[in-house]
Amino acid sequence: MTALLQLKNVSRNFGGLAALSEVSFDVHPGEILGLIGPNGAGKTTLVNLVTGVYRPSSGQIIFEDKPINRLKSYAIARMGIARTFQVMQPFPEMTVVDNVAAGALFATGASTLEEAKELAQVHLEYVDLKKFANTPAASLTLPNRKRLELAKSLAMNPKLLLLDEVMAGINSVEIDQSLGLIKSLVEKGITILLIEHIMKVVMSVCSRVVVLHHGSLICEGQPNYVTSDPQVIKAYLGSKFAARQNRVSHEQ
Amino acid sequence: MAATLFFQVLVNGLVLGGLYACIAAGFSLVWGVLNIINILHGTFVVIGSYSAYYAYIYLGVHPFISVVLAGIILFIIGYLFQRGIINRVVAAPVLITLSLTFGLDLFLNNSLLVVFSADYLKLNLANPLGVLQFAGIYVPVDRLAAMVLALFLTCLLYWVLEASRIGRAIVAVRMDREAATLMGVNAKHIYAVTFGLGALMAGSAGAMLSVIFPISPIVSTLYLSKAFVICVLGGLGSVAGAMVGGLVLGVVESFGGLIFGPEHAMTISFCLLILLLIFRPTGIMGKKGYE
Amino acid sequence: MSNDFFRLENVAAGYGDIQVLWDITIDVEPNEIVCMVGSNGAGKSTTLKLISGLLKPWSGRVIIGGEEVVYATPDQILAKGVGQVPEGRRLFNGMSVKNNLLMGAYLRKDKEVDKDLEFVYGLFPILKERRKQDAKTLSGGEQQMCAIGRGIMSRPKLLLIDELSLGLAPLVVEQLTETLKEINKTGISILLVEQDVMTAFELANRGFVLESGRVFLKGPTRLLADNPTVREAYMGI
Amino acid sequence: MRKRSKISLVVLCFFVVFAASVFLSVHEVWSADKTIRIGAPLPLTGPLAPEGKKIQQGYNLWAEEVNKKGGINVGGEPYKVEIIYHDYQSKTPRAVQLAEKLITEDKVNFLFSPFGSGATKAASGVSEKYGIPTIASTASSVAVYDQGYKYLFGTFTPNQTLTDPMSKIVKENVPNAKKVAILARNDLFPMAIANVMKKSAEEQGLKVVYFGKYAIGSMDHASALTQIRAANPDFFFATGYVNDLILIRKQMADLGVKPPAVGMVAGPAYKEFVEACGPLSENVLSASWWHPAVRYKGTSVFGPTQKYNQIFEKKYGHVPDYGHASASVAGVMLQLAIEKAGSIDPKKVRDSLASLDAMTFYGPVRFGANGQINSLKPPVFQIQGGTQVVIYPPEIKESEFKLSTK
Amino acid sequence: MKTKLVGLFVIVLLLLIPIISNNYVIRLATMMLMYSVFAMSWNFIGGMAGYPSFATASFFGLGAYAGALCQVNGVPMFLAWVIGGLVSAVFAWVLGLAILHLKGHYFAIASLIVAEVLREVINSATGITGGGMGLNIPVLRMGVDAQARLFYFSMFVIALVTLAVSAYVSGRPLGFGLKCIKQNEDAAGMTGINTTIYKTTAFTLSAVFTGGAGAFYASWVNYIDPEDVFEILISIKPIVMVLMCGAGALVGPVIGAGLFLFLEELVWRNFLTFHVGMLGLMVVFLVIFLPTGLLSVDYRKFLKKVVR
Repeated sequence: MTALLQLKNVSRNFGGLAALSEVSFDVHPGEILGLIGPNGAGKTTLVNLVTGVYRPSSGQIIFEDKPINRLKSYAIARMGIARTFQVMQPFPEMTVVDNVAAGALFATGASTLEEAKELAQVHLEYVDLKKFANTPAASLTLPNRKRLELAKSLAMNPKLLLLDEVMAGINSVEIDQSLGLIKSLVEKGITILLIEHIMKVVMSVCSRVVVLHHGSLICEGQPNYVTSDPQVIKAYLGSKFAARQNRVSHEQ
Repeated sequence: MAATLFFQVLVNGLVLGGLYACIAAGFSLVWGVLNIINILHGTFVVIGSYSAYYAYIYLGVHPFISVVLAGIILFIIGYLFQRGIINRVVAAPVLITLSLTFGLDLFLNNSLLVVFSADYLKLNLANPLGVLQFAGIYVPVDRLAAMVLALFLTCLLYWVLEASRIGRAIVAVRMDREAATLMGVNAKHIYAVTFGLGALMAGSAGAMLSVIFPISPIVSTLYLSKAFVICVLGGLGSVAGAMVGGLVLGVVESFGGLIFGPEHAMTISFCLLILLLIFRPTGIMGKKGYE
Repeated sequence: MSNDFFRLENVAAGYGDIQVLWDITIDVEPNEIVCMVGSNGAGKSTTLKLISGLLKPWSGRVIIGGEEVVYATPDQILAKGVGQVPEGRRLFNGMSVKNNLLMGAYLRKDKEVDKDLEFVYGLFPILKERRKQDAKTLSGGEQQMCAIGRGIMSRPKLLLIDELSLGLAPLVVEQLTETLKEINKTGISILLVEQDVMTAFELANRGFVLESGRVFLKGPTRLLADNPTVREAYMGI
Repeated sequence: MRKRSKISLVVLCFFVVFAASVFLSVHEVWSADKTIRIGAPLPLTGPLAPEGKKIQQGYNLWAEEVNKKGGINVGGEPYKVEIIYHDYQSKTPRAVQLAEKLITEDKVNFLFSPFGSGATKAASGVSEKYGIPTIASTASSVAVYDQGYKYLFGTFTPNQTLTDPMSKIVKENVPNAKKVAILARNDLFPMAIANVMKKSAEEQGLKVVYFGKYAIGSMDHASALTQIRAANPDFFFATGYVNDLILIRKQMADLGVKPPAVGMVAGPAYKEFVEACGPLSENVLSASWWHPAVRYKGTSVFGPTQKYNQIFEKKYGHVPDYGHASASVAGVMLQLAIEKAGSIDPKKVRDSLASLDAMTFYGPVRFGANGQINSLKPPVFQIQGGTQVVIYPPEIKESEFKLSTK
Repeated sequence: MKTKLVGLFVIVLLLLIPIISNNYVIRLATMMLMYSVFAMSWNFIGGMAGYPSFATASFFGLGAYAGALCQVNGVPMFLAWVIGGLVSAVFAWVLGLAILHLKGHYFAIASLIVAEVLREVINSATGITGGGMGLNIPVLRMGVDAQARLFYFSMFVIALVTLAVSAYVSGRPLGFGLKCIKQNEDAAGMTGINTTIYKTTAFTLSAVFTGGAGAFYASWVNYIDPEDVFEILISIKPIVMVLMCGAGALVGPVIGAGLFLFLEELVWRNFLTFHVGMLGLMVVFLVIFLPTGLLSVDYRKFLKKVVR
């Protein structure tokens, strides 16, 4: 068992449009794998396929040596795959603690609601949201919502965590805080698939990066290797950005 | 003989379907653009029929000309209803908008009942249009004419939505109200215009149907339920879908009645509808049309 | 400081009981590109809503084209020459690219709409190619082009652009900034609201930095770029 | 919390307004004294509204006439008549509920049944429980009367008294009549009539070549009519309510269904049918329990039939049909029974009704042991020259049967 | 504490009704309890899971016919009610599996159309159900007053059971999971909730008591016909009742049912031929001017849209 999650020639079509075609890569236990690519490249589709929202049109998704591409999302969640959401918060009108409790209750099988809520408190403590426990999730500020997302996912006690643009829309200082949090998760033994736009984040935490473009995988490797790949620069980064990126890394 | 029967039933179905299509087009428009299931629609059709009836009795206006008159009357009624009342809940969830139009319909329909009484009227043309007959197949000209007119109106509506400035605004508001507002569109006005157009289609349909079906406030629910079924058959909020849905329903009812007996005609179409909903919720036409 | 082309003067605003903006003063001169940056929740989008008439100011003045605007609706603002490219493009799905562009000219009754359409096609040839396609089938970058095209179809004197780079590949952003400069050369002022400070500073000559609903810093972008606070808080350097 | 109190305030206002309106309505009830109160649950809204309105006109005409003449004479003392109407929205269970309300809350002395056999059957259980004499003015089905109830009396003879003479007339008048087609609304009364018509026709040696039902609310009969055209019957019989029959007649013409004899129940008895069908209504055959052309020397409040027609026409501006007349005669029956009993005691009035033997504008009134009238010979009529003319029974017939041409 | 007192007061009041009122008022009160059962039942799927179900009439009519046919064939009355409930429940389970994957309007329509189909089917199955001629249920051989009270108390018990089940469910993982599904179904699935089973269970719960009440109704009025028991208003009224008092509260549906039927009765008493219209105005009034009564449906979202 080398790979935790394996994608084998996964394709997905919507109507006549191919959102993903023949994508294959592995996620190894204990790593942070970055997934980058322009908008519309199929990143979120890929997450939806792994979490069972959609089924692949063809190909196989294997988690811990078991194919999961025909399972429903609740079953996949119970196997230990959790995700965060790009924009919305899952249960906006429920309190923060209830949001987290939902993760604890249904995915890990806390036997009662009370037990789940107690567990939720622990996770809220971890992401520093305890003071908001009884406010509705919708009233949180954006960075706090992202934390809530994280707490909820953690409450599910996942083996693999899919972080879908958790950094979008928060400023640099906050990003730095979040990076710390993410690194601490890996120490807890959680494997992470990080979907991001912000190159800085990808460069600083990921051990490997895969690049999607128009639904196909165009590059895979170490962060520095990927950013210098001519195909990636042409399709995604742009020459100017690449130059800037180099400049920034030099300054640092 | 069998072939004659088959074609007669097919023609019956198509002609009926054409009439159904025109009942449904406005309903579909309002549903698609405003996201409102307009329970008032059936009553609007009936008002259209009454307009045509009295225009013929007192002014001698042919009902096919009253189509315009009834349309205008209903447009005004629809515009005012939307602007004055329904706009207040236009963005609310389906249960609320539905309750509102339901309440309005109870009120409006009961008012009609008080004003016009429940007695059935029917418009009898002084010069009936007669029946076309070829190869043993009968086609009533009034139905045919009404159907052609209905399809013409439906196409006109389709064209308005596709190619006119106001049509673009309607579609834009439907897709993204705020963005449309930023383009300078007055969303409230457009909503009211859309609702008015829906009512206009209902009124025109009513005027055409006045030569075919008996008129009474009571029949409004029949029209409404037809519109409903057709709308789902064709795909929500699509004018083209309403046309296809109407024709399909007409043919299905015709053949269903022939094969399983007339009392089952409606059951069959409802079953078809449920199956369609389960397996292809977007309707026959999918989300084409103006969505 | 008496620029009457476009100015917000000591504006305060908010939603319900919650105040979001305090004492905002921002101005744009003719033919200028100005940027407004700040982190999420700093009040950028609220400011834009206020300018476009979706939100009424609690106090302060909004001046457009030398006139004070009091309680104007979005269509009146648009008629005064302030167009907008909203955050996230907000194209009308299900409508063709051409019809999307024509929606930008919704308020115009003049005969030159077709000419402007050609102008937009000239700026973004890909849009001409895809003019009959449903807008939702466009890629992210093409959508942003269409949104910008739609914005200039109203013939604005000032174009507000909300989050130009959001969700776009760096390469595409680079192309778009070039086009914006071109558009600016035709005499349209631009107020760019951006989260990506680097992109914003590269394009604009003046900038305002918003923080917690207040103007925190302002000045020429090359000076702002060297400001240590900005560098640390927004550029991550 | 502030919001909460605002809601309750609005709700409160709402209630006050309604409470006030209730008080106003209660006031009306107080003002009446020395009255006989009769409850009448009617379908004033919903699909049966046209029928309900007719019945109401008939009742009102009777109450007005009686009160104009000083009321009902109960053992020498005049009692005014008051009819308490409730709308049951064409929903049978609601009618049952209202029967109970009228008896327990409104304290009515007598009851007029709801419309039609189904609702009458359902509601008769209630009046039987409370022992309130009830007159059914629109129920013909024998099943209604065969429940063993003692307090229910009806103005309609059984259905086959309509269909027997009709099929006989067809058999006698249509040359080589062999085939009959029947199309019926899938509803209590129309189905019952269609079923007895099938029997009557078969008794006359006619073969039923088509027997179809159509759903309530059907908007198209083309399939059935196409098949009927193919079956080529000598007699086509359709049942339903006015709107159904108008549509069927119209579509018959559209699809070239032209049998020599066309019979319909219960539309052609109504003026709306003739008006709505125009020339197409010509020569349509029908039957009903009463017709304005009948001539009976009634002794009751309305006098002879001609007088009734006159009074009715003066008030409503058109000729009465059997629905109106049946409702009016229901009142007359009650009046006669009360006057004979000299009391408004329900038991006494019930006995008096059971033994009633009188002549009215509607015809002779005698009830069978089950409470259904058995003294009538319903007229068969045909629409000729735009009006209904009686062609049977021979003693009152105005014209001969004519074959359909259209 | 306060709510408990109010609850107790209401229960005592309800128990007093048969002692202090005449048969008609008891009938009304029975009707009120029946509608509160509908409203509470609807709340499982409509309020808790947020699915705009218009299936109440289907469940009710099916239960009514199942119960009536049982009774006609000699099954004892109370057993017939249980069977009525079970038949509706089984139907709801199967139907739920078929249509609960639909969202929003689509689900609303599908659930609405089912009643039409059932009505047509029962209408045309003349041999078994009497079709349009309706079905007569054997009358109970007992006194008028005793009968009224028997039915009243039976309905009271059914309502109490429904309330108890509602209370039980809302405090368990099932209720919690439904709440999650209402907020965001996809996310609920990814949180580990078996959404299909949860939704279908809620749908079934909403059918079982409605079906039982349907069978009860058949015994109570002794006559049913398809037009009547599959009437669309049966689907719509409970929704209005729940909306009146907010979908969240447990006793909300009960109060809503009482309030609505009370208003309906008032209108009906005061306007002979225009009461339907007045009822319509009342609904319009409620929706437009009392949106706060509708608050727990989606009030916040609604307000937000208005502000924008």
